[in-house]
Amino acid sequence: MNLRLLYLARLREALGTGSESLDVPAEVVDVASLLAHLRERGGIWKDELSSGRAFRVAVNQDMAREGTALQAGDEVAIFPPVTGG
Amino acid sequence: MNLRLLYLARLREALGTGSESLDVPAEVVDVASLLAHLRERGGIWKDELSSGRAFRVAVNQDMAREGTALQAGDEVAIFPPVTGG
Amino acid sequence: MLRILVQEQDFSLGEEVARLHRGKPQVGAVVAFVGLVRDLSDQAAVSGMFLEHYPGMTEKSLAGIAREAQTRWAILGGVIIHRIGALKPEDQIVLVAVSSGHRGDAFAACSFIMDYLKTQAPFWKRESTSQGPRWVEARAADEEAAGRWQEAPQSPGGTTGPLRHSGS
Amino acid sequence: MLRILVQEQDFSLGEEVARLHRGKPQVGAVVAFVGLVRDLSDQAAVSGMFLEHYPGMTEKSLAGIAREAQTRWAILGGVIIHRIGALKPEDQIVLVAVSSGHRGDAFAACSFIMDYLKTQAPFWKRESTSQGPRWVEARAADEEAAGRWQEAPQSPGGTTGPLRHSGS
Repeated sequence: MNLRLLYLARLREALGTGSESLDVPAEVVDVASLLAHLRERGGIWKDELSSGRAFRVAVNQDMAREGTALQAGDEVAIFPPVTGG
Repeated sequence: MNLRLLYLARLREALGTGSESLDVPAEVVDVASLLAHLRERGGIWKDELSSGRAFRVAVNQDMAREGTALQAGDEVAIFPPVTGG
Repeated sequence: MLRILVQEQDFSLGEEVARLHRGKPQVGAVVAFVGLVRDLSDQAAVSGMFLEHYPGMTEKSLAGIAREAQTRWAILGGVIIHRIGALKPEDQIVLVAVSSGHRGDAFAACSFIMDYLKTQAPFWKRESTSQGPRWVEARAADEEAAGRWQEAPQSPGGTTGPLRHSGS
Repeated sequence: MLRILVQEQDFSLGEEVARLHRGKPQVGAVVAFVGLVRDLSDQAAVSGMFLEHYPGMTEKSLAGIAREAQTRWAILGGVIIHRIGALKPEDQIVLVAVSSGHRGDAFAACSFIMDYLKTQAPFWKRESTSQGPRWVEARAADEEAAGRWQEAPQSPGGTTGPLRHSGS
């Protein structure tokens, strides 16, 4: 299935990209498996998206958890903990 | 000794007076004994200043307790619980 | 030192809060409370009210409340304005605003000042209602709200400060 | 429904708060929070900052926070304004104001909204400092502040609401 991925703030700069359209393999069914898939890219992707790093994921503009299911066409945003206010 | 007494808000209306200069007998040494002395006037004084009624006492513009000592020349204000804000 | 005013005239929230942070780049947070005259009180329609106070004690009492807040929280500035005299529904009654580096101190101090003002500052409201004039009665909820600060872990002092009076 | 704005331009605290109580005699209390850019952050001088956000999610997130506050407290009205783009020290960043019949609901709701906004709304600050540009890091204290509302007795819901996200 195809997902629209967004990278925001410090993560956009670290990963060197703000967005991409990605066809993911069948084993990507939720946020956790998407993150595992992205970490397979190695390098900065493996570092920034490792479980020890602080980041947040939103699916279709709602805060998500590792178990949040993904469907074709979803917008998945990955970003650092927020610092507004 | 001589005290200046003030009655405020609803208590001023109930007691029918806003202030008085009062020479008190020797047994009046603190707020509790002053209140006992005023209750001896009977009638509305006994009613309004009975221990079951809600009122507050300030001595020289500071909130006081029953045991707060009194000295000649003190300003003693008696008033209902406050309702500002 | 907090700015303290007891006055008949109205106040401007915008101007008072701007005064707390204009030219003060160390201020990161301002919390402000505005109290207003409502048109309904204990099921009775209110057409107006008169705010009486105890002139000799009012500023002294508010200054004591402000001083206590300053000992408890890291406050950079603040203002307390309480109106007296004749007021009508929708009129502003009281403003408490506190500035600080971070929001936690500002929220706590502003809320603390209001709770203590409600139980310690010598103001009394007399309402003109559809059932005639009447003195507003103190609410037990206000005593409870003020009481909770005595158990607050932020409190550096004991439980019998000069601001607390348990009745005569 | 609370008024929610995400905008580059500045706002007027006085006008926004007046809008909450003008012509509304049932309002007895307004609590307002204003957040400002400080000139010092983690020991570094700050000359300015840029506020980035996630356009698709920002209003949705703020609306969710406002809705949650409305289910928990008796709110009569409110406003959330968050600025984006380039800001400098002393500039206003955020306004949260809540009106209610009594002060307890207004204080709690305003404080709750700020705590959740700080941890849930997709804004990020990038500061220009004397040590170069840097992204502001999230503070553990903000997570803790938001977490305390889950144990609050006022909470009608469970502990796993949609607003809380414990990390990925």
